[in-house]
Amino acid sequence: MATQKFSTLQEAVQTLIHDGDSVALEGFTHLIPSAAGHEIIRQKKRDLTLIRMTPDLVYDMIIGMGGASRLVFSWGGNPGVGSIHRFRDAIERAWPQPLAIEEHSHADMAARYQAGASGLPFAVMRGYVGSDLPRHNPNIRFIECPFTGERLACTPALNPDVAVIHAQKADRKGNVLITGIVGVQKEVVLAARRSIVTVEEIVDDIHDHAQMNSVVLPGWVVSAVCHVPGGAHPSYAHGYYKRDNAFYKAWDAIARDRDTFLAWMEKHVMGTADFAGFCRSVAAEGLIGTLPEEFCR
Amino acid sequence: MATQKFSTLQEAVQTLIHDGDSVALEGFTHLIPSAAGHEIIRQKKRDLTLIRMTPDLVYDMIIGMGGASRLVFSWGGNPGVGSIHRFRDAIERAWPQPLAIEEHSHADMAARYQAGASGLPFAVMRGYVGSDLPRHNPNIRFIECPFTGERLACTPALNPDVAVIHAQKADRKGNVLITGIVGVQKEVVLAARRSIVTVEEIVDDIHDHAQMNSVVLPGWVVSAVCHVPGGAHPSYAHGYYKRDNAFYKAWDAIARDRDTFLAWMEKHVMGTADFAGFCRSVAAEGLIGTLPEEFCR
Amino acid sequence: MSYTPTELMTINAARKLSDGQVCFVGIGLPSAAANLARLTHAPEVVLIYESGTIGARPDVLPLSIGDGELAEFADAVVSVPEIFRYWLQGGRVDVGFLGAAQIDRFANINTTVIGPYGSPKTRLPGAGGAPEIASSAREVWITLRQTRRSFVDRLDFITSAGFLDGGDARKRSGARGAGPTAVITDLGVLTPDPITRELVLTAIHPGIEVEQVKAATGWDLAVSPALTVTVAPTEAELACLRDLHARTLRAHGGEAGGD
Amino acid sequence: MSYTPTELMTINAARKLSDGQVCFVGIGLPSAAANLARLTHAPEVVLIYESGTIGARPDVLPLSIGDGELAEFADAVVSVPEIFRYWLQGGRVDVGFLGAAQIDRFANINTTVIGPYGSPKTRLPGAGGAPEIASSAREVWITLRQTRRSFVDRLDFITSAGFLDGGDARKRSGARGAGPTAVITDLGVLTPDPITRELVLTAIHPGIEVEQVKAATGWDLAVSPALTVTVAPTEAELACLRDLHARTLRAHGGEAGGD
Repeated sequence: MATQKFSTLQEAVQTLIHDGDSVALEGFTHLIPSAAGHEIIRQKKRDLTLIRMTPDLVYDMIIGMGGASRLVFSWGGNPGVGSIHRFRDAIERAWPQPLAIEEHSHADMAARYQAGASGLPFAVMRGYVGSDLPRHNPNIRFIECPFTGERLACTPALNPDVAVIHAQKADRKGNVLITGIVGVQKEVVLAARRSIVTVEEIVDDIHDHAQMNSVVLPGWVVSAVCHVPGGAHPSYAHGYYKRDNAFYKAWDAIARDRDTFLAWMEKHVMGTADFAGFCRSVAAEGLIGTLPEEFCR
Repeated sequence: MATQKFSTLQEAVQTLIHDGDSVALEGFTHLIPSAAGHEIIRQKKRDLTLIRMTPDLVYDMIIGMGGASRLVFSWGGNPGVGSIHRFRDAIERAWPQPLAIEEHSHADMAARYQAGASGLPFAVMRGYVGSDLPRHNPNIRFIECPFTGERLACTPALNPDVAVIHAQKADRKGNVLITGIVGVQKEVVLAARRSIVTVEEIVDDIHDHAQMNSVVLPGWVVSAVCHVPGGAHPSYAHGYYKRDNAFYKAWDAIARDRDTFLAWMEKHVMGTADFAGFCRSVAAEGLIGTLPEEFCR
Repeated sequence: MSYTPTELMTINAARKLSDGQVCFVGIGLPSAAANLARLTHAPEVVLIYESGTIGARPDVLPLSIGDGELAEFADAVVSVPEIFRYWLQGGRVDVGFLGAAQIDRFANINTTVIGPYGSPKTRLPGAGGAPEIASSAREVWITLRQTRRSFVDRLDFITSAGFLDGGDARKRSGARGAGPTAVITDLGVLTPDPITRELVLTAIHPGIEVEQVKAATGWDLAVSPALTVTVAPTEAELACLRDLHARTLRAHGGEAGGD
Repeated sequence: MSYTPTELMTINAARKLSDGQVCFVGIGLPSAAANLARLTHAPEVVLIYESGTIGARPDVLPLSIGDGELAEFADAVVSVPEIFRYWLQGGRVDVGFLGAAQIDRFANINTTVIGPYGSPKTRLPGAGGAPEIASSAREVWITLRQTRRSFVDRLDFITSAGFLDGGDARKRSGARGAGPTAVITDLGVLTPDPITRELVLTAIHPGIEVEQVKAATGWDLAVSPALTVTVAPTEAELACLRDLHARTLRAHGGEAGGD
């Protein structure tokens, strides 16, 4: 039963993500599933509703390549660098196609995933006080506490069709271990109908690596586990490789111009078969700074 | 700043728990703060509202000694053994005084602590469907989801005046490490106005013992840390000593009869100065089975 | 090979669990049965205890719902709020396996009080996790000894919903899941009638008479025309269960767990 | 010793933090200032980042809000839902320390959009954690460079509440906490008038002229009659900040963090 979970990333994306799906690639700065994002682009998935607290490079790529018709998010930028230009171009000038947006705050997105993971239809929070966001988002409403009469914000639970995360380790039964900044990795998988987990390493038994209260996702809640070493680059995987800050900076120039962006994507993503190919391709241009060398040969 | 946190259990109970307070001693089977319960009895605290998911021996003692006027709970029994007789005697026959009860389910109590820790006035859950509990508890109400119209249960947040927990380790800054079955230990401390943590061991620096994602309560959220080795007995402290099942069984006979109970409490709790004294006293009758010998001499 | 009524009940309850099912386990008899299943035909059954242990594999039976043994060999140990929110309410549980003090003809459960709530004749422990297990798990199994005191026509207090007033009452209540699909006792197995949802005796243990079961039931118990007899415990099942109890007894210093 | 406007701003922001305060830190300038405070006069300041790191003690400045450096030396690393629920919304934060793209005369913050929301002139990154930091922390400090483009009379979009329309508008809104009690810029420090809640220039950095500040403000900036001049950065402060930036630059392979 458990061993059927393992597949290549190609197969997992093919089988589990369909045109028109709502898809959440999560990872809060740490463990961003970049390799899975590339594969979604290679397979030309279309009309996706992309969900993510912090759309950054991975969504800039998908949006710029025309894969998304809608974006649900709370902060869209290139952390420490500036704007993400494909995201801006889509919102400001509808290129390459219009992108509908649904915008929340971080606290709210996290609460919405929690509600989704908890089988609740909505999340309650103290939020958006005085903010203009509720004026532009009909999914932000307000209710009264039945005990105190206080006014609280509420929003619908997030239950993506597919959750995609990257993690450090999985074992042969598909149990997944996440360490360090864990973000909303657990919540998004539990909230989603299907899930893909890419991992740095497959180990024999997760119990040899996990402490009693470690963040572990049992294999039976995960749809597919794919072994993709380096798959979070240019984000990082604690204990494996560091954040590739130079790559984030370089992205600014790559994505600023439509043609430069398209040419770069054609060459390094569409023109490669998988993430290892991508790594070799960009490494040849000196663009990968933090991945162990064996991924780039 | 941080070092002022450390005190004897006597001082902590004296300073932080007042007559009439709502007090939550938590620990889900594991890490039950028994020594703190004894000290509350020794100091003859009165008119307490006791809050606890699983009132067992520790609350049977306080209730039987007349310390409580109200109990908020979800399951009251002697796990694996049967009834807790002082609890029953108080509810069924108002001895030694009437005990008002407010009764919830486990899922609800846990959600109420979460709401309390989260600064929310109420908790929402799918709960109590078809149950008679809401008929007898005006604090269980129902609301409609503003998005789907579904009917959901809601209850007020729990914010005890004082939380009391037991944990494995604290360091010199008062940072607390909890491992194993963590129950609602974190939530109750964060939900409460004040908190007392008894620990097995004081270590130099918690970072030498905690993993990155361990359950750690920073010292600045805790009011008092007291070094009370063995202080969870007859419950257990993972990594230190096992649950004393024989003691739980013995309690059935001790507490069944009012006079036997009172005589036992007078001798072993009121007649001893502290938890170490209690241990020596009951050990002399062969009643302690799991604590390391040094606590019983 | 001879066996006790409790062994019979435990083994029959254990047989119901399939490999790979996710079971939210109550302490006592359900825990003994679930672990017996895990140690026999269902090695990959996922046992969740409300103390926060997911995929527990205790070597001996826990005496309490939060024994260290449960945490030691679990796939994950999470907080109690999380276990109820993400795992039970999240809809991840196939089977809720409960004990009970009393049940009625519609498999509603009372673990709260006998007599009026405000002036009880007998105060029972209370709800614990049961109300939400009963309404969130895909189905519920109940195991308890069958007597006129425990199988009553009408409960003084419904703690956890079975089929409420029968018929489609449960469905209308908003409870998720199919509700109690089996009640396994020391005398036989009761299952709800598909229409009325009244518990019907559908299987009887070897050597037990129907009249005996009726006499141990506080209402006029219907008997299925297709009544079957359960298979007697096998030697392997008995040996495994007795080993488990013996290990438990040794580990707990004379206290048998799970019963 | 000479210093840059950014150093001036960072050092003045750092000075505001007291030892033992709990500070929810935004990335960039707030993070640089908070860590400078920790490395100088406030070693026991508690830094919380929205990535879930509590009591972070980064040796170099993080470039992103979730750098591994933040987790490595933290007292606790919790999930993102937990950091917002238990720690921020739970009311445990003394100071929310924010950057901003734009603020207005009542210290409201815009990080969402310039121009109409539906057809933006410039799309900014969005809210992130700020709306709830601004309404949940006991007080809020904002740090940004002062220009007519960033200090505007009226925002196109209020992302995070300052004093809204001024007066008691914030109080009436249900926001907890005192709101923005200080705006630290490269030219001086602005604080809200106790009655109108309009930002007033209450301190000016050494060598800066009042007219210069007024010229960099998009509304008719009021100047406090008790205007003070801030103390120039000390050698120790500058040395510590430059060390921090140099370490950061080395660690990030040429990328300066926190700016």
